[in-house]
Amino acid sequence: MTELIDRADAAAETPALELSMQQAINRALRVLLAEDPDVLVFGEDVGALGGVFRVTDGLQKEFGDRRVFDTPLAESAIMGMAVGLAMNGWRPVPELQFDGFAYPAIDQIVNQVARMNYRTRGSAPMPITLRLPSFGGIQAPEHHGESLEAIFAHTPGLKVVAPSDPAEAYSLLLQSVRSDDPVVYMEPKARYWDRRPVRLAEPTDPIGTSRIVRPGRHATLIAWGAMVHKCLQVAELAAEDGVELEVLDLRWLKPIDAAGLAASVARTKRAVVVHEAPLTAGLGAEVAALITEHCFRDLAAPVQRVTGFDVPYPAGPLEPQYLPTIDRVLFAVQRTLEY
Amino acid sequence: MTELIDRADAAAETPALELSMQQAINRALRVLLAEDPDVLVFGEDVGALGGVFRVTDGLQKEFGDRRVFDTPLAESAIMGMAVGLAMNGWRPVPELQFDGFAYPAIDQIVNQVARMNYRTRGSAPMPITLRLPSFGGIQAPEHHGESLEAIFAHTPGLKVVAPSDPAEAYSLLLQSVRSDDPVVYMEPKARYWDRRPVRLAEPTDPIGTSRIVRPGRHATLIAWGAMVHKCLQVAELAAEDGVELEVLDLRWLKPIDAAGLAASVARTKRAVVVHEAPLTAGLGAEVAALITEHCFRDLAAPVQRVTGFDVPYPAGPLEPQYLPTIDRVLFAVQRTLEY
Amino acid sequence: MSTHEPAGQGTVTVDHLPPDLTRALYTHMRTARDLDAEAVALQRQGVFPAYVSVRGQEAAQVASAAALDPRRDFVFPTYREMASALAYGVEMVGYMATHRALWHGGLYDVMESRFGAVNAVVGGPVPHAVGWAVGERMRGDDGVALAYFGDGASSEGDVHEAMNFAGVYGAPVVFFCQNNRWALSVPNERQVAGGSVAARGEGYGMPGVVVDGNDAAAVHDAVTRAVARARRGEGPTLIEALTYRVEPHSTSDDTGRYRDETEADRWRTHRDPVALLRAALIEAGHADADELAAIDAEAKKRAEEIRDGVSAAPEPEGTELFTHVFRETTQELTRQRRIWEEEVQP
Amino acid sequence: MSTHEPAGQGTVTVDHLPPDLTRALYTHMRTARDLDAEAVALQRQGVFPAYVSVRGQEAAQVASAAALDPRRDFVFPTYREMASALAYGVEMVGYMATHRALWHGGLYDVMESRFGAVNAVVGGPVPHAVGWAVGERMRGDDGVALAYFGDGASSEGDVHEAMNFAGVYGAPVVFFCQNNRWALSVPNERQVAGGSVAARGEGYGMPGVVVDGNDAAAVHDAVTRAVARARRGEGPTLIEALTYRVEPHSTSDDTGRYRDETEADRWRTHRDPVALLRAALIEAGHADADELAAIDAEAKKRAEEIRDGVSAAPEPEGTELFTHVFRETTQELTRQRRIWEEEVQP
Ligand SMILES: Cc1ncc(C[n+]2csc(CCOP(=O)(O)OP(=O)(O)O)c2C)c(N)n1
Ligand SMILES: Cc1ncc(C[n+]2csc(CCOP(=O)(O)OP(=O)(O)O)c2C)c(N)n1
Ligand SMILES: [Mg+2]
Ligand SMILES: [Mg+2]
Repeated sequence: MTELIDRADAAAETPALELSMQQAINRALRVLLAEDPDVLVFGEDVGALGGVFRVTDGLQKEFGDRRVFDTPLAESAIMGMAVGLAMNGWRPVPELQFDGFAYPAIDQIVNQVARMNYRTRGSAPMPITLRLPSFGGIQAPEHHGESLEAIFAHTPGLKVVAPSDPAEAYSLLLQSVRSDDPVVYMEPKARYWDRRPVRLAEPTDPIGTSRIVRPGRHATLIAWGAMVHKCLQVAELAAEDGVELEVLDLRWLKPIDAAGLAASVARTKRAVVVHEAPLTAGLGAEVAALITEHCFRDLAAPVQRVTGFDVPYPAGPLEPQYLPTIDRVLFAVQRTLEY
Repeated sequence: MTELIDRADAAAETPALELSMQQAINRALRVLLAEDPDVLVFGEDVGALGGVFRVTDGLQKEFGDRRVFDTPLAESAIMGMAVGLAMNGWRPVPELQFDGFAYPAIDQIVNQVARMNYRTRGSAPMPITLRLPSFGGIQAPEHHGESLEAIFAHTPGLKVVAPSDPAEAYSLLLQSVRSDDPVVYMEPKARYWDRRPVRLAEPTDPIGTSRIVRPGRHATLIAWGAMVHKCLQVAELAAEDGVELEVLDLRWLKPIDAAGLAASVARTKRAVVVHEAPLTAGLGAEVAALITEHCFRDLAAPVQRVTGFDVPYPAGPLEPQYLPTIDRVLFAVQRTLEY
Repeated sequence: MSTHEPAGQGTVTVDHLPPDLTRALYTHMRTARDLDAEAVALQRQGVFPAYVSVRGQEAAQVASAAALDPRRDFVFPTYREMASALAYGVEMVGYMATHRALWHGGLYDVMESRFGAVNAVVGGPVPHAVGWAVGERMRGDDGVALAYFGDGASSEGDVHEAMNFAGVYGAPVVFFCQNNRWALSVPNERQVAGGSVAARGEGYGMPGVVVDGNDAAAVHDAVTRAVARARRGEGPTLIEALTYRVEPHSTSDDTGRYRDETEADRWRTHRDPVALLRAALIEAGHADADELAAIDAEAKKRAEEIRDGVSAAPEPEGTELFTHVFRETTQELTRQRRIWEEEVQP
Repeated sequence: MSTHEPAGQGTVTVDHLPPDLTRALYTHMRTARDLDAEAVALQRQGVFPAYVSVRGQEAAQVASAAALDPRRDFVFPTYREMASALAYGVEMVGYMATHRALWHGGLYDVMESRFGAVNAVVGGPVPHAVGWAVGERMRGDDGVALAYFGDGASSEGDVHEAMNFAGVYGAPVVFFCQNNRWALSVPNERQVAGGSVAARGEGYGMPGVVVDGNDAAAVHDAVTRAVARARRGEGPTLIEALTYRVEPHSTSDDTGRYRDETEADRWRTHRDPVALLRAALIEAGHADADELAAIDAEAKKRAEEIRDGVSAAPEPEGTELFTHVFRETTQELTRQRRIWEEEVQP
């Protein structure tokens, strides 16, 4: 408890810095490695290279190649190794290099990581945080732009989070790694390099809370990861026409903040959920269902979903046509306002 | 075309038989192997053993061990091999032994099978039908009672189907295997052994259509696989109290029959979707979202979801407490009627 | 490595082993044999929904587990390691609970037992052993992880990835393959390309050792050497214990569909590991008929006690559906638990 | 197999090969080298978002592809087989389109080319080759599948599963590993337990062959033998071509963070496969300076044409988002396409 207070004090003193999300995550990893000798960072190319996005830059140098180390190229074994390390008392923070390469590890994640606590009735510790560079928007090769949140959120035993800006990335990672449950921490690649003044702070909100990043009263835009930024752009534009959009950053994709969603939509009566993943069975369906369950009588229109299309993630020139655009969100806002 | 008519004629002559679903699937496989020399059936123990559920019983004897063969124990390679066979002109019908062991093959399914047609702009044929014994209800060991439909339905490039009775199982399998697109065919294990008089028939309804298995007017129950049978039981009970429930067998889980759902709920004004998979981000969310989008003004209550809980699939004595019960569906019906 | 016939062929000698160790091995094997028979009976009575027999593999399991130190090592089992669990000192009513389907992973305390949960994913737990072992050395401790897997499991990608990791990190792991010649209905000939799991070791730069899996002494020797090597920091070893699944894959299986039982009969008659060890004990003068009769009686009693214990064990509370999902539960799960209380609770 | 130094060490001889074959190999390698340089330049100009160089691996790629018969064999590439594609006869503007990110798999016709789509999943396409090969024999045809993969890919479970399947089925596959010593930032020493990919072959009962990957003639010989063996129905072969990734992993990579360039420089200077083959051609009297100058000029021209072609290629229509998802499209997809038309269409 005193330790917690110390931490909070330390955080309060942190001055505002000009930082990208990639740097903020790097700082969070440094704090975690420093505060807890059981934290281990590993994955493909996270050592000397510092990760393909440089998120683990300098960590091996600072903490040694025992705490921060490269693995051979095998995603399933990376997660399987994490399970064994956890059972031997470590706090593993594995990275899988890209979203699309989490698929080879899905068996270990779903059948092992997510249910080891359950299977052992709470005996085996499983405080694993999987860092997964996620989502699209960087015109990358195939399998480098995937959004797996629906799969993870559907998996009992996992918690899932996707930060939307550097300060959030920092405190949510601290919270994820310190949690004794397995967390999938999805990093929005498209936001890695965007620098902004941030005040790094200890986590204060409990796991599973959303946050309002812009208040409004005509409709609620719900998003996570890079789409939060897009929704803020939409809200900015809509404001010019006198439409005041509330933007809710869901951030925890499991557990989902049903109460937070309900509170916002109860006020605005209208909701648009925006995500990059394909429409069908995407997490937007869950968000829409939750809102409808909680706000049925308040809702003036069905929850609108603006998402990626039900097509494989496309290459370069088609990417901006696949991802939700500002126009598409605006059309959806219009649809809900005029319903 | 004449071939199609011949087929239909042959089917019309089929007399009603007392058959289980497991036998009906076996017959469909026989028809497929006989009609198309490119059809191959393979997987773990599908040969001499005839599969752990005897679904492939006798096929190797009848068609030889070239057309029906065992593989080594490696799910990813089974699906990977299917891709290569398809590219060499075959029509692969692989089996993965159990739902929970599809996870090791998810990478091949999602990253390869589902997008090879897309990746090659229609050049590489990929007419693979994955047969997957699925869902729970048989008090089996861990990983033998999973419901992966949300993952498959979320994957662009896959079609997904789950039959609910022997006649359906027969015609839907013919349709799946004859389709030139990859299909995941999910067999409800709990219904394998239930024998009933069935008339085996050629498929008539297009891919992506649902069917009303019991008409009613007070609310629509929506289900697939073994839950259709449960919903029919519920409807039977509710009828005793004068509540007439419509039961809709969704069967195609991708593409989903939005029009069929909307038509039913537009009449009944109320809907309850029932599935075995955990609640959060389950396919019930998609069904609820679709219904709400299409029937917003008609709906008298939010779509109710009765599903497995957000917990790992449990062992024996807890299984009936995990799966949707008749009581839980009845409570949901009551909630929607009294909303 | 090229021959795949079990070494030894009939002669099992325990002359070189301490008498009390050999008696202990025999005691565990005898108990496992009796408990196995009790379990098959419980399945027939409908107490167990299904059961996977370890009959014929008692030497491979007991002697490998007995070569470990349960205070510092850690075992990663599959679904067929009842005899290993017994020899390793796992609380057996809790272990057998998995077969009564009371709890998938079993009801023993995994961390206290240092014996992983029953794991039904073929190949899945093998990388866990490597992770555990890497973590062990990282801390400077000298425990060794032993991963059990079958001949069928050797085909899975996870087993390859695990061995490669272990080789790269020089992790203190013993990969212990019980090659019982069958993976459900598929024999080695159509499962293991090249015919030898042990031969794969070389490709990972680790020793690949073939041992007669029905010779308890030989298994114990091989595992003892591999454990010592790993403890010294010299890295992993792959051991392939050649044995035979004399029973069906599980009580739901029907071997008549895919194999001729003459081979199984030969193993039952000539290579029964319990009988072989018993003879070797007498031969070595490590026990006489009276002592063995006493051990047999004791084993029978213990097996019956475990049988009675697991038969009488209470079914889990429905609330357990919700209590172990997370260490820090969620509001949503609490809400779902409330639904369960209101609409399901028996 | 224990030595992992490339065989040959400096001497490349083509005396034993037909002169026209060696000239063809040189032509392809030279063209690939020039096209590679053009591609790097296009990336610097922003035409390509990124590019993965094949520089230094031209012998391994060209000579392996040239040992196949593009009318009956089938190649399963990764993302780094530009020189193979060229030698195999793939339509190269369509191939290079993948690097301009016009279409992930490239724009050539995969089935017509008998050269699989560019595949970014490390290890993922290797089982496809096995499936193709199993299907080929099942039909009684004599085509051979060749799967390319890297040293890093050898760690993936899929590669193991594929080799085991190939061994069990005796499938006509050539597993061709280009060991370029690096998997992004990770060197062989921390990637390949035991140090040799080829050594794994034995564990699957197939020949494991190490070859100097920068010696076009040696590669061609090895693949020719493996293909002949496969065609004769004698099963798969694993070939490990030792080479070196002299360039960064991709244009986004920064080797300064993880390796000393002296080693790369040694390979660039002393083991350049194009220079080695050129010298060997002259040495063998298979071409003189004038002929080589003509080939070089022709190669340069061809590379420029491909460069110009890919630079000028039209961007895909947005409708293509929807047209290739299924062969039989769905109403839902048609609906989404309508949304795209109304709300997105540029
Ligand atoms: C990943 C996975 N695939 C399939 C199965 C189904 N299955 C259970 S046991 C078994 C055979 C295992 O053979 P082996 O590894 O030799 O072990 P044994 O049963 O002989 O002890 C199969 C196919 C499974 N449990 N896990
Ligand atoms: C399954 C998978 N995991 C990770 C990656 C990211 N990645 C791309 S290339 C690469 C290194 C591959 O090394 P190697 O197999 O040796 O091939 P090389 O690049 O040297 O040709 C990595 C880690 C990927 N593409 N696929
Ligand atoms: Mg076996
Ligand atoms: Mg490499």
